[in-house]
Amino acid sequence: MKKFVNDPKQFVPEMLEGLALANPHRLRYVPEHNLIMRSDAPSEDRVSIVQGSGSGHEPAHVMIVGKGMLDAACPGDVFAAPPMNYVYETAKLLASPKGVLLLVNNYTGDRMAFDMGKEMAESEGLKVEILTINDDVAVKDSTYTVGRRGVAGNFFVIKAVGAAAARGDDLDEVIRVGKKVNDVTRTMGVALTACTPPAKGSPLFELGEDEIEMGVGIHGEPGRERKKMATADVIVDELLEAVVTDLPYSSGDNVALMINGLGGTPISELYILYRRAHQQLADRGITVTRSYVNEYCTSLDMAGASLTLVKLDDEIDALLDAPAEVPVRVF
Amino acid sequence: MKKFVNDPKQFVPEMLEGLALANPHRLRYVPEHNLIMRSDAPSEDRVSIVQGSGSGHEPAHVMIVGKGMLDAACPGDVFAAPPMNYVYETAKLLASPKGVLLLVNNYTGDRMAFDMGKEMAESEGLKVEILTINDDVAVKDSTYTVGRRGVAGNFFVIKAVGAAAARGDDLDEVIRVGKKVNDVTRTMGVALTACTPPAKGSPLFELGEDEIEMGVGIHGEPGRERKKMATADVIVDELLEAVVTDLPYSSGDNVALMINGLGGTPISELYILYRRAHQQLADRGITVTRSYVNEYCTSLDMAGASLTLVKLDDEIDALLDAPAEVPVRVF
Amino acid sequence: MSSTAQQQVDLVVRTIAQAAVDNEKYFGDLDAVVGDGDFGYSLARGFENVLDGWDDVDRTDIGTFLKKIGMVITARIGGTSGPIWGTAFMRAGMTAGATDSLTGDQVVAMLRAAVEGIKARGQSDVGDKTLLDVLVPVTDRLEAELTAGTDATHVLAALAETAREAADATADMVAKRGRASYTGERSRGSVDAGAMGVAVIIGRINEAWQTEGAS
Amino acid sequence: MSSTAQQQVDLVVRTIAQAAVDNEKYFGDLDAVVGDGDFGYSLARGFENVLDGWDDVDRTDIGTFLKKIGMVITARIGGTSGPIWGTAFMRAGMTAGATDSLTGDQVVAMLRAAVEGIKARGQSDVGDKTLLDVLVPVTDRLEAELTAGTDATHVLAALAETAREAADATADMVAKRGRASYTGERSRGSVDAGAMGVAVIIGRINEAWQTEGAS
Ligand SMILES: Nc1ncnc2c1ncn2[C@@H]1O[C@H](COP(=O)(O)OP(=O)(O)O)[C@@H](O)[C@H]1O
Ligand SMILES: Nc1ncnc2c1ncn2[C@@H]1O[C@H](COP(=O)(O)OP(=O)(O)O)[C@@H](O)[C@H]1O
Ligand SMILES: [Mg+2]
Ligand SMILES: [Mg+2]
Ligand SMILES: [Mg+2]
Ligand SMILES: [Mg+2]
Repeated sequence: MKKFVNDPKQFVPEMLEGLALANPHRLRYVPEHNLIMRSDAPSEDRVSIVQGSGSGHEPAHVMIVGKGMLDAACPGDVFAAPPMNYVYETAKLLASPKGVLLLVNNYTGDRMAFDMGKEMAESEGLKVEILTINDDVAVKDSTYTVGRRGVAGNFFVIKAVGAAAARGDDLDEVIRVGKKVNDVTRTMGVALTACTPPAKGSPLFELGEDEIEMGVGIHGEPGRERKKMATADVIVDELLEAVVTDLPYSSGDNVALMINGLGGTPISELYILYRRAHQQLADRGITVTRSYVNEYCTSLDMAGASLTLVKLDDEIDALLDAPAEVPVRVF
Repeated sequence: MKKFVNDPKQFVPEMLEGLALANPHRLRYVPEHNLIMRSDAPSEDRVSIVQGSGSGHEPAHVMIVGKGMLDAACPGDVFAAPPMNYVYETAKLLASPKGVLLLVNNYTGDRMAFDMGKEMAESEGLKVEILTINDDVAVKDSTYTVGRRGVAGNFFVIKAVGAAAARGDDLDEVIRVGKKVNDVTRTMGVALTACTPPAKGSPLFELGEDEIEMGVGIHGEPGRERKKMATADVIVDELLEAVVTDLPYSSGDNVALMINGLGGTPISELYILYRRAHQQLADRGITVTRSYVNEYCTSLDMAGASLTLVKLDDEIDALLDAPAEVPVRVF
Repeated sequence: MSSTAQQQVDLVVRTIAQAAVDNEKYFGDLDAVVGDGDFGYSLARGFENVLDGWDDVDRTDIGTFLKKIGMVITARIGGTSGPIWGTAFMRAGMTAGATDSLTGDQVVAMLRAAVEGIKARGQSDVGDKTLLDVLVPVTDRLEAELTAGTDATHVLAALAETAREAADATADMVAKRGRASYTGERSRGSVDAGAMGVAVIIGRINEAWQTEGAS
Repeated sequence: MSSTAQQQVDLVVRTIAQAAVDNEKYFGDLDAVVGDGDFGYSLARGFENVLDGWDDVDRTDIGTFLKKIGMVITARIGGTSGPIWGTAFMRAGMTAGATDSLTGDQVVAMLRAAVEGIKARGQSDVGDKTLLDVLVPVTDRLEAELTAGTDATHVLAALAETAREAADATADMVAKRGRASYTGERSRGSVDAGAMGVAVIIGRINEAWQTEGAS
């Protein structure tokens, strides 16, 4: 394993400390609970927005804590949901009379930790709700499984509820908005290589020199199928077909298109994917009116990408357009 | 080679096309000359700022064309300086009565192409100047070599001259500002893995499983020495020692600190490097008042990072603080 | 048995904790096959915490002791395993209650309570390819051996055998819970990490019992 | 020679172009050792352009032809090689002038002009571990062989030999120009990509001449 790491057990705390040092005025780091929060949160006038999940998906979620986005992120270790206690302590620190909204990607561990943390916080009289995000079309939803995973599409839900909270919406309204965005958001990813968790020290799975994993999860979970490596255009077409036909998105729709890098793929390649997706959507009569090409929700150093569509209406468009200010930035 | 590529020869044009599709109102793409320019440039009231270099360093430079930064980027193929004709055509398209400033990283090929392009443009009466950037301390400067390379520090020069141009400064003044920033900017990089140029299809060099390359160039050129892999802190300390002692930066200085990812390293690891650098600078009495942690100048998919310091005074701080709006963004 | 019950519980819990720490890499590799590879890390970090605070855990009675252990685990282990394993210990402790001694029947009742707790917390059941597919047959075997009057040493050897067989058998199952479930049919062919983890741990308890527990 | 001079120039330039295209991978690998690996790609793309427009290049006279080739190269090849190789062809063309025939002395003068152009453009000289370290000894050898009255066929074989030896000898040098120069002492031990490129190309010209040029 060649990574910039000291003690793998300190990977997350050291990253959070670095983040806090780089953002002294905006962020507060609470080491006891692995917590990154806005230094001016909570506010009496605003629902507090909290996202929790395993680490290893940076910039999600600790690096999108800021005005118009998250009030706090409550990460666990790499790929592990945060322990219940962190959730509970975070809810307490972010308590606002308008309530706390916990955003959770749909994974068993995360849901259990947040359910338990919420119960504990409620037993102390706090107003807390949970909103689950599940945008991954790679996983077939059925009553026999735990349902679809939450992946890069969570960015749009966070952006929308962040904007709604910032303008002072009530908890119910913030939840309505978040559910609405989640309902029209779909994602599928592809891995070219496996990622290496620092504590494991070796790749999470093996992909042959000419193999790719279609529908991979953001924790390196296997996807729909292992395929032969193909050109960028062929890969985009397959991702797009799966995503478009799922909602479905139809001719006449306006959409946001996100090409999200999984950590090891340079932005140059992401734009090659973007090009094809934009063109193919146009051919289907679907117009991209908002575009997002960058890393949003990664899987450590995995080479790969995911494609997300959000069906837009005026309400969602305005929420996505609202200003925000977060640590992951160029300037 | 597993990359999102179609025809390797079309790597750069397809990337530029994707970039243009994602930024329809802000950017203009001129395929004949591989050119990305602000759709509202040139302006009579502003010096036009142009950066040219090989591709493969994205977001530099095509993705930082925008208000307050570049008016145009004139890229060559991957790692190859643009042909002289592109430079010449770009200078013509960006011609402003206030002049055109061509920013060039200090490499033989780039300097020759820009010198020739400038001569051709001048022979048609255009006002064109060149400013050379050379921030890499890994390369020992001497009269026997072509001097230091320009690497990630070019971001700060671009930001400063972009801000100066935006407020209407004359060409001489813009150049003064750019030189001033270049003079107080120093960088050194380290590679954990080699990068794979799409046209080559295999890694540019071989690094053993426990080897790293200290002082690597952004084109995969070998650096100061090949070393054994070490912890993040040990690596930072070595980069920092080389950079700090070079200018030198001294106790009492305020600096901007950039940890730049080389393409294959996730932002989580960059913050682990940032943490140590910030702390070690504090120990030396040097205060980080501006921080930059992201990918600015990459080397395709190379895993690695570079560390840049800029010594700040009020003038430079104000220029770096000025607003800008570029395609590489989160929102 | 009354004077040594807490010591025996100590031995069992300590062995579990030590096994979790010792097998960090192995458990992680098991989880990496169709999961996300963090099972070993999560368990090891959590039980490291248990060992670190070992001497200070409240030992007023066995019930309290187990509940406290469960709370440390829930508080410190992330992923799915924190809530699952923490709930198991807490439920076992609640069932044991304020006692200094344990009968075989009580141990069976404690295990049943742990199993019910996991099912409720994980919305899972036997056949979902989880650690339940080891815990339940092990509990059944314990009950049967006690009914048959087998002595403690042989009971534990029997449990270790059942656990290992049951863990191996998870290879034929399709995961319906946990991250492995996202892979559907592709989860078939490899054993469940949690199930094998429990089997390895029971094996270690058996060994420890043979050398120390019977004293 | 006058009726075939343009044909011979065509043969030489076409052979250079074809060699550049054919050796894309090899030249790239040479450049990857201490450079950035794009030498093969740059040269191949540029000379592909030359071949694509081959029939339409202005052949009013030899000087014009070579200058036009130089302009295509400069316009289309990026990196260091575009300016360097383009300048070389342009200077050779300027020295040839508006002529339909070429003497041996003229060819030497053209090569000297190309060398001076490269030196000026690259601020480089013999000993810097660049293609000059092949071009200059090759030109010297040409002059010597012409003085000795050697016939064209044997001259070319001699040049190919000199080129190869000179290219091999660059392995002992430390790069003072180009990207390889950043590595200082570490550039010693491997041949210069541009130097070896020129040697390979001269070898190809020699072969082509033996089969076609003498006709
Ligand atoms: N819903 C569930 N109910 C019971 N056990 C479960 C459940 N989900 C997962 N498990 C068990 O937990 C193990 C995985 O634990 P761990 O790796 O910590 O969780 P995660 O899936 O969050 O990474 C699985 O091998 C399985 O035995
Ligand atoms: N300043 C120079 N003068 C003459 N030749 C040079 C100079 N710099 C480099 N070269 C030659 O060019 C070759 C590299 O060409 P190329 O790979 O296209 O350039 P780059 O260094 O820009 O990637 C070197 O091997 C060397 O022979
Ligand atoms: Mg996990
Ligand atoms: Mg080059
Ligand atoms: Mg797991
Ligand atoms: Mg080169």
